[in-house]
Amino acid sequence: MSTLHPLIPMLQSRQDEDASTLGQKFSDQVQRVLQRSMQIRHLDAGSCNGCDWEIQSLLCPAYDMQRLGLDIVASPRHADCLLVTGSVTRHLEIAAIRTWEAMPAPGIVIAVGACACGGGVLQGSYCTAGGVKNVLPVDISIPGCPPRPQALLHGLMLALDRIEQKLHHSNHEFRIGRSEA
Amino acid sequence: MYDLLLLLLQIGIMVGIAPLLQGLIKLCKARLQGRTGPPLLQPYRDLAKQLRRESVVSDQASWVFRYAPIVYVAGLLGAAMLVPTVSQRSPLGGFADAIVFIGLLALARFALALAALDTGSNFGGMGASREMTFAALIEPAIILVLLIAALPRQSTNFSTMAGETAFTIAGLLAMGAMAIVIIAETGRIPVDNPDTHLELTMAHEGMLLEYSGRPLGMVMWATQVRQITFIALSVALFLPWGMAPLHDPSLRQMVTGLVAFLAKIALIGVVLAVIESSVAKLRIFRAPDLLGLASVLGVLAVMATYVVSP
Amino acid sequence: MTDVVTSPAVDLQQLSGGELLPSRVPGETRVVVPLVTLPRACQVIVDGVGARLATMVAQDERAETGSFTLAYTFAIPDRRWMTIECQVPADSPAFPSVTPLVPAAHWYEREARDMFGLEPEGHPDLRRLVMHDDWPAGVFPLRKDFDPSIPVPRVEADPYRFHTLHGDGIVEIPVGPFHAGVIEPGHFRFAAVGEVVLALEPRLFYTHRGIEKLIEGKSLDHGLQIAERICGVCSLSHAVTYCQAAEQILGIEAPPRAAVIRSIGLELERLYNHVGDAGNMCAGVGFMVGVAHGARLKDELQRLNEQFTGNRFLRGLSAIGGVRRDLDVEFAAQMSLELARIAREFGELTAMILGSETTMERMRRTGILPGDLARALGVVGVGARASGIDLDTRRDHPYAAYRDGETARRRDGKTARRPDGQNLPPSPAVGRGAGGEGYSAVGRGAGGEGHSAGGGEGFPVPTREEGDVAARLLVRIDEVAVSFALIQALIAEMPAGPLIAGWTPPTTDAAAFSATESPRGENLHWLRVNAQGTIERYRVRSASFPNWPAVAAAAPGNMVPDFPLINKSFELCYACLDR
Amino acid sequence: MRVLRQSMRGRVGAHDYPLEPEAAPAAFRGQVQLDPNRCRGDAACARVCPSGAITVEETSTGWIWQLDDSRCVFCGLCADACANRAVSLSNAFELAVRQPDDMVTRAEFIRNEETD
Repeated sequence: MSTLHPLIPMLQSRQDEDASTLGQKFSDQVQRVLQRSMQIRHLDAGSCNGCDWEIQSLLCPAYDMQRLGLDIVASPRHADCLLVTGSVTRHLEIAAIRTWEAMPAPGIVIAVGACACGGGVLQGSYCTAGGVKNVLPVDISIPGCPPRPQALLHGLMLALDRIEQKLHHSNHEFRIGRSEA
Repeated sequence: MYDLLLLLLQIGIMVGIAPLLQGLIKLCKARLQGRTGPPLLQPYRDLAKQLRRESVVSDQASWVFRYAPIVYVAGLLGAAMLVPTVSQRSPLGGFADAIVFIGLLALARFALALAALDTGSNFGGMGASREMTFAALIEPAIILVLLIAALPRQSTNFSTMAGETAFTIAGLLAMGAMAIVIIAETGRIPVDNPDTHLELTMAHEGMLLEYSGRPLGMVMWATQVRQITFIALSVALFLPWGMAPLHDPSLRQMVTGLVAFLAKIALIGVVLAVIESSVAKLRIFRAPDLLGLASVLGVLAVMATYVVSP
Repeated sequence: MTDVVTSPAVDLQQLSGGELLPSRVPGETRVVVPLVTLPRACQVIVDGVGARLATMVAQDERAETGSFTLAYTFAIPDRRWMTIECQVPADSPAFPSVTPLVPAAHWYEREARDMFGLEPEGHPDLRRLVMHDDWPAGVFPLRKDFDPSIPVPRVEADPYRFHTLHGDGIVEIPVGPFHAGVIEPGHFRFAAVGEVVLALEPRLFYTHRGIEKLIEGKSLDHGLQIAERICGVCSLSHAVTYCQAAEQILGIEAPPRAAVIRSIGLELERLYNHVGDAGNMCAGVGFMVGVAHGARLKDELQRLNEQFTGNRFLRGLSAIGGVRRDLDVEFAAQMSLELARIAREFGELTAMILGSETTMERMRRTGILPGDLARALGVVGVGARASGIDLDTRRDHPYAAYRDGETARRRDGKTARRPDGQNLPPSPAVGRGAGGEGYSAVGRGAGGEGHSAGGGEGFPVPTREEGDVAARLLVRIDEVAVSFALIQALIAEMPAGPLIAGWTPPTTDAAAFSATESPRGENLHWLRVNAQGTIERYRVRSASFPNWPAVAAAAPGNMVPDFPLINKSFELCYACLDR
Repeated sequence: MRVLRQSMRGRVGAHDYPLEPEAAPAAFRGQVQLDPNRCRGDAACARVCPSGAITVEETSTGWIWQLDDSRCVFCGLCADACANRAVSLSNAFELAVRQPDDMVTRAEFIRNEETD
């Protein structure tokens, strides 16, 4: 494997190693990430629905995110990960925060698409927060307008690694939270 | 001693294999949709992860919400211990019979429905109401099916019921009823859709929406145990081949029984996946027709028992 | 009626005493009427001519004329447009509501009230529509004196009052704004007895991003980038509509090759939407195999989009004056083959769906939208065509390559022929009967009665009478067949020539609008540019705007768990609506 | 049953990404890239950018060209606007990052009177 696989930088391999060790390391690390499970809750915080369609595409036979241990779930209570699209509109800001609060720790937030990452073309609108980072703590950003499904998978592999790190530091206590928004 | 070993084996099978069966069904469904599908062991990973996570409890919820999963899990585990699997002997057959089995299932269901109502969430209430409606219709069918099995030996003890039903008219009718019972009790299409993301259409899933973390993991696991329990029950009653005998089985017989059992539940799992992939979900008002059919088949089976072999 | 149809402008002028204004839009008649006669004038057009309210544009012209302007634009059946304008004085911002006489004006007037502070007197429902409760009173974002850079505080206000029903056994079910699946946000309030829906009230505009304000003061090119991102799945429709409106202002026209490429793109957009929707409707009934294959074919179409334009949603194809990407011969041939294969597989998929008796049983007689109700609400697109309303912007107000009368003839000559000379598989709805009662093959044929003019003559517009979920599925399936054939015909005879017409930013104040048929129905953009060459006012009326009230109207009488199916059968965008 | 057989046969669309690398099509509009040898710092790209993702800042010795992927909408107007063809859109799509700062690409230019 002479070319660097794009996943390598994300998995924080060191660049000074030679290609063959990197190739070996890559397959080990992807395998490690693959032995995981992540439940995803999608949150449309005011997107143009392009990103949402691409997320929906991940369920189709061509990408089939279930094969990677990922699945979309119906409730933030079940989710490890909030997949937020859109720049967070004024009317959805409070609901988005409530959804985040309804999620058990450790949870991560992924901003999907240009609007969610930095506001996209909506710079300066009176009705948006200009990106998810202004409302929720973002762990992973996936740029793109919209990101193609492969780019989403790339970001989700990153997230799989992140959730494992967070799980190491979690406790199992009960927490009283609001009922879902 | 033998009973204790059997019980340990039973716990291992029911609790240990339940996620695997779930994984198998999911994988089959994915393959039938042309997808690669989740790995066979994925349900274990999902459970392991949920059990490591924090649990958030709604500020609307009372103690019912917190303790219901314990009742649910205990009820279903108890029921699971009653069904003969590897041998014809029911591991807890000395303590309880088919009537207790039905009672435990009803208790578990009641606990979860109560918890779903407790949170005050709409979908929980809606799911609970649907689940209880289905339950009211399907429980008579379960009772009738067990009755058919109990009649020949005049005993409701699972140890004596297993392997008694042959291919008589009554047996076939009861088998039909049991097939519908399995579909309904495992929450599968055409009665319920376990994979739906549409909260308005949910029944069983709707009740779980508010749970998170460890209790969610427990409830999900218990639901998988419920699934394997019903499949094991149908295997014990209608496909008893290969089961180790009631008394003093040899090791060889036990191994045969284990292999046969695993093969049979895998087969039923695949059949379930095929059924689920080939039909659409019924309208919510049509589902009772199907569930009613199960009871009718059960009644016919009881009648046939007396008419054909008085 | 016929007199009015032949000369609506003259008649209306007589009826309303209005004054005719010039227009840049082909086929548009603009009439200015006094404020008091506005409702009556609108009613005359709707009742007398059978016109459909296409859009309503409010403008803040206080700086120039000292008043607000309201313009109601109607689509009239002889394929022309009629606009009724009136001035609302700045010191008393109120106007007589048209809604009591023309129900389709309901949401437009509420929106004008929220965005401009124009009070529709006599309107039956004066709750907030676009801006939600925590938006302060007296702040109107589309007025020229509103500064979007100053953050608007949230205020405490009475929560939105839903028009719920009360009574024994009636349960109120609130759903949303966030939903469990991968769906856009919107709130639905059901009143139900047991599982039966008595009433449904949607509360939308959660994804309101303030695009109409945002685009003001931007250059035309910059505006296109924003217009293209109003909605993901109608990206190209929005882009082309915007470009056409801008081209009318600039007085230019896209070259023939660009027009054909735009049409190919628009049909590709329709294809991936309709193919995906046909599968997605199966999700509403839990027929997962159908869902998976619909999604797979949709993805293959989107991959084709990506190879063609560099974006899976066809973004960046259209530009003002033409297109930015060429369709070379080699790729066109490859696309043609791919499409033929996808068409064949889609045929298999639809055969699978229509052959699944449990699926069709769920769809038949579910979510019926009666034709007269659809007409009263001004419904467009698939929802209208499935309820027996024969309308399609591609035929009624032809644009791009549809304008070319040749297209239809070319299409007829070549229809349903694959490059290898074999006939395309007939649309599965044809000849199947889809289970018998009431479903007679491809609805009414092309044309319909009473249409004589226009270049798109003979353009096939599949319609159905039943108005239920199944009818909307079947209309989609028929339209997919038309689109496949149309793309093949367009590829086969692509004119040579330039891709884009040159232009310079406008130096005079001018306004125009344009309409296209997006996958969801008629999409209408109204654009005004000022003398500095920047955008003065932009009004987007997407297909979802008039169709959303129809979803609420189709739900009562059905069961709660059937609502996702009904909603999916209309397949409306929240993003398009909320802007 | 026939339907299901058909369905299983249809497993042709499956792709193995991310287990195997998969390149985007040639036409794909991915991450903006800058050819530093061609950039003259005229900021045409920054002026047309609809989301303000590209900025060009004049310094005393030259200019700083900066791209923020978090804002970029991949429209390609910058590439069209650049008279020197210094800006182009690559095929790179794997842009997900953990730190927002990683989305920013910065290039500092020192004006060279001889080549200008």
